[in-house]
Amino acid sequence: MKTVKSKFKFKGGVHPDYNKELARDGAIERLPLPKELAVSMSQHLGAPARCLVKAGDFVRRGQVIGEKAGFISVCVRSPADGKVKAVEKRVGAAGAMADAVLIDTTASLPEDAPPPPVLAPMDWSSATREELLGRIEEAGICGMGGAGFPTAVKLNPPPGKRCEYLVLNGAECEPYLTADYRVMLERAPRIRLGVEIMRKVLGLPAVRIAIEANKPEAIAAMEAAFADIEGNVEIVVLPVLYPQGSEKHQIYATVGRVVPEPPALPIDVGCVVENVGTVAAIADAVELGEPLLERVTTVSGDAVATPKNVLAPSGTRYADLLEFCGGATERPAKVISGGTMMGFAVSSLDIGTTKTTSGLLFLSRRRVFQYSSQACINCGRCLRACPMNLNPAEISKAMEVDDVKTAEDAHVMDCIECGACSFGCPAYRAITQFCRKAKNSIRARIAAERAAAAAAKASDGAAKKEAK
Amino acid sequence: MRAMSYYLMILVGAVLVNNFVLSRFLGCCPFLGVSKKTETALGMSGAVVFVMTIASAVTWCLDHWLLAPNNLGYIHTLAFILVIASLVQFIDIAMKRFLPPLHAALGIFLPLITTNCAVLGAAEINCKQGTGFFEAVFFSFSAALGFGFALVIFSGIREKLAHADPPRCFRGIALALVTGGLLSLAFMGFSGLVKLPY
Amino acid sequence: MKPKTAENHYVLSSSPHAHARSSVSRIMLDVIVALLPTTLAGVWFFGMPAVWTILVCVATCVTTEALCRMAMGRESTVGDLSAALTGLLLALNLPAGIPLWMAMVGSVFAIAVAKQVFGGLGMNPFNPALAARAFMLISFTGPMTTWLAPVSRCCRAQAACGVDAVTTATPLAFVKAGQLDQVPPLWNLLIGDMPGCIGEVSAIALALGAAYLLWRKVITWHIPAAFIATVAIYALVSGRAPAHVEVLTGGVMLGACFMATDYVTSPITAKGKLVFGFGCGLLCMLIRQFGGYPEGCSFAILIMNAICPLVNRWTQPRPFGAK
Amino acid sequence: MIIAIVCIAGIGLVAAVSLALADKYLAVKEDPRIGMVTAVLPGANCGGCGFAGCDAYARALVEGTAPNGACAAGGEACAAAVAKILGVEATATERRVALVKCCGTRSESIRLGDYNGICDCATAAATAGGDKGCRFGCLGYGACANVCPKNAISVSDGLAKVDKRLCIGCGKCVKACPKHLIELVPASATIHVLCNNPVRGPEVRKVCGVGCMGCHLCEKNSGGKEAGHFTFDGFLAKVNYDNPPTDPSIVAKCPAKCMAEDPHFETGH
Repeated sequence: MKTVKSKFKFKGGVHPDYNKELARDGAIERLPLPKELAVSMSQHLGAPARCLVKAGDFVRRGQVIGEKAGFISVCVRSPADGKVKAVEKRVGAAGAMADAVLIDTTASLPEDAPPPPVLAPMDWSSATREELLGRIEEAGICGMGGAGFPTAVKLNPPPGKRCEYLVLNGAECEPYLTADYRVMLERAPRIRLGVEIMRKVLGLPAVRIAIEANKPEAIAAMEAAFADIEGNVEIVVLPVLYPQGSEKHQIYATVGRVVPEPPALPIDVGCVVENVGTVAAIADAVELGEPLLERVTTVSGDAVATPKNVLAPSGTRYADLLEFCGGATERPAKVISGGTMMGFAVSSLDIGTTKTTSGLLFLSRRRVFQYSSQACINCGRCLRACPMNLNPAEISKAMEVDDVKTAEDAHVMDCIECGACSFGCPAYRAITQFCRKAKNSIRARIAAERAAAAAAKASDGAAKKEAK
Repeated sequence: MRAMSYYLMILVGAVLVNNFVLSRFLGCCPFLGVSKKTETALGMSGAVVFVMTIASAVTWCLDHWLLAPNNLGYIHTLAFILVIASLVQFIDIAMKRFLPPLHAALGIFLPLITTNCAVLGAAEINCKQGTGFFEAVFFSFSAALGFGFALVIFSGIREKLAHADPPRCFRGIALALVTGGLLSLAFMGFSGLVKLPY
Repeated sequence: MKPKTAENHYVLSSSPHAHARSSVSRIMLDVIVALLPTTLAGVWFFGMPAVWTILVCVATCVTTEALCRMAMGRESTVGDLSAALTGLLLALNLPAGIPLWMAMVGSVFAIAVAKQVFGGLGMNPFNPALAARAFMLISFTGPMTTWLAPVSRCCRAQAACGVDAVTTATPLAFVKAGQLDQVPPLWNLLIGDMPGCIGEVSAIALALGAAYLLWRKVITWHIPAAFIATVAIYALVSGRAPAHVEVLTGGVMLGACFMATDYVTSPITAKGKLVFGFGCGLLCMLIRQFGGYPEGCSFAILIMNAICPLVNRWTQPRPFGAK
Repeated sequence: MIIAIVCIAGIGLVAAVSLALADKYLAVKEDPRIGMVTAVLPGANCGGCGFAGCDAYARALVEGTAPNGACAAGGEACAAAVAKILGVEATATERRVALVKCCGTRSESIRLGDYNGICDCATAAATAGGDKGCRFGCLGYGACANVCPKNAISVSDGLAKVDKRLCIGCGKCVKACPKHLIELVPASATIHVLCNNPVRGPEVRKVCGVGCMGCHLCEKNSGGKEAGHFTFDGFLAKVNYDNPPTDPSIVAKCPAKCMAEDPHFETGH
């Protein structure tokens, strides 16, 4: 085990105001069980879970209330005992509609209610790889860094691909957020255990723990926890630069490998990147039999009375989190689920947290810039800031007149939507949003083409059948 | 060596100094019509280079072997138009057969070369200057290159302008004409670069 | 009736929710600040005529911009300072003794024809100030090539009293005529004690401004370096005149640091900027050596402005991870 | 003079013969109907149909990838001529026009927040689900208006409206709307339900003053269920456009005020 400085620096990147001091020093606090939970069926990337309960049902803590619906999907378990008040379509933080199960946790359970399901604690050193993967899957674990990719899928590389490096993402480059930082400080032994389990699952890859240089305490905590570990394990100290936490850039910064364009994945260059929080959750799921029902969320922002790092069950309504942190000191002008660079502005505090809600920010009017954008002056700041080395100016200009083809030719599909371009734009253009618009319309077009091809094939087949 | 520098002078003169579009204002129709996309502009440039070189060769022969010996110089414009028009039709048919993608890209603009004053202009200039065959063909080739050069540059600007937001009354051709004027202004900088009669 | 809004309504916008708080007007202000040294030098050397030219150009440009936006029914963009900057740049590219009405016509052309017709800042394919200069050079050839001799210290007082200034030829005209011995010594070229446009004479002041822009990260080194290096190397190879004469006269410094680096009309990529600078330098020297004009800097930049979209196209960056 | 005439005639003859040969031996076989269709189109190359010119539209028509009748310049006569060439009967189906099934203007519907971003419906909808309280209603950022080839759609007071007289029923707006609330309806239908929200009445009332609550009064007033003028999706009434209601008095009786008689501009008939 040694600590090294990152030898590879990617091009681009920006330095936003981090504002981490607001919540950095607050130890993780557990939220008392809220009266009502709004548990979304779409807490992860991929197909939303299929809801198994209906209004009036009683649910137990840990009970599966949404089953995995597809290969890229994870199950959803109830975070608490209670009665289902309703199952309804709700807008999630990211703006998409999904089924949400509203659970009244104050309802008293009937006497004949089944006992809560129990996952038996496992001895990871004697368990087989398949057993461990099965546990990770049934615990409902997905990436907790933000995207929410199902972890069991990620830890099970397709045949022919081998994981050579396990990269632990502790960069937490998003402003305001300190949840991962606190987990690294307070739960270092769990992370160590999780890493050992993942190494076993992945076939003993080398381990790189990536932490930005502005978190010396976290580096020290990880050094202490991993001091006596066997094998090729390094803590890589990354320069402070946004978006250091991006998967591709982290792989480059730690291992020096470059992930090719989509649809290539990190595993194509022999790497698996996992967030530190996810690793701790894996340890809990295997060793304690504790499914992923709660997570640490940073509640911060200048409109919050006492910013905190809160351990809250998923489905906790934003309003409850705000109340736990002393309420708002003034009317927040903007509420953001996630960090300021990639988080989602939300329209209501009734939305429930998910497995990927790393932060909840309440910003006052002073911290909110409302832009009226001007014409692009071609200054090239976005080009220099883009960590993917794209030409965001060109994309935004093209998308302003709905010229999707030009945007596609400018490789907009490589865009990671980190927001570095918009951050520095002197004309206050919504470049990232234009990129998102381009990506969405290209995805829609591809989906339509696929559907049309499938329909043509089907009708072709039907016609042939008829002919026969 | 001297011949080479002479031909270089012809080339520079026809491409930069007396550019057909930007200085002689010939061939404005395809210049405005086919300059919305650089790919199309490149195709059109290729077509013009091809047509102009062949047309000047044919018209030179026509002028020197048929018209001049019979003292028919006064009908050369008429004869040239006839020959050029049928030549372009022929190329149109052949291109449709052998290069369908290029034909599709040039679309309704290929027949424009039929009535393109640049082609006729090159033939006329050759006729008036009384140059030799190779000089005449090379001049036409250079002039067509100059036309293509201007067209490709202009198409680049127009692609950029497609993302601009001009006042409504200037959208489309009006803006293209203003841009062409400014481009012509910029090319004034080349004036005097070579001192040749044409 | 007022739109109804929910009780707790928040700002809904796409990420990022943070901004570096830079702005277009701040950038334009930086360029104007960077032009102050050479403006002051111009005023020092050419006296009151320079002051009037600058004031008229700036005022006309700003007024034209306001009127154009009004006519187009769009919000005024005078506040972004780009019109003021165009006016200043145009004035710095004019000889001090130019009749003021001509400066006015040029300013109107710069803003109305070269900029607002295209939709305003960001859309114009040609640098407005340079387009106006080329327009004036062709329309008013005589006044545009009549150069005031710098007011030497002893007769500065006289000039202020309205005594007719002396007209003379620029160093590049001497070079063109092969009279290298008439070119002022290096020191004069550096401080700007020579005939020429108001803003192009003082190399030291221009270098100071360029350094400020580089420090503020408003411009990158690519275009000025490529431009000046090409001019210098061409001068060394061709042997027409000493390299320092070619670089320090005829607006190369002003063009390389302030005109060619205009964001809107120069390539966006680093590679493209190098190509652009090289092209400007080469064309400038070709026009100087073979062309009809003694100096070719502004035409060279204008022509490269025209080619800029193609340069951009051919120098698209390769995405991180792309083959 | 004679020599000149002979000369020109000779040149013309040579050219004509070579062109004729070229046409015979080099010509590309293509569907002759393309030429015929091109001939009946106006030839103005206006691009109003959404294709690069009349030739391209003719090609698409023959290939069957373009709807007949998209040529506004040629009008119905042109469409009929095209239909004749292509062998299909001049379709007897009547003209369809787009209808925006929402009447929740800014003053009637609740806004959840201040949307600050690019003016595009799908993009706004992807930002926190859009700023409109009603998740089914028109966002008013004009995605439909942007794709309309005839400029028949205008957005005012946060609501898109279709000018029936200009609409050619091309259906581009239907595809562009992220809320799927634009429908092609017969141009002759005059009574419409302008709401797209299928949830329960009280929920609708929370977000919109003119949302359909599914009270079935329109059905009752138009002759009951048997008359079949309306269908219901959850708590949302839908006009059955195969059998549209004709009695304008039911409009005023709608308690939710989400019905309208020929809501957007006059018909132009």
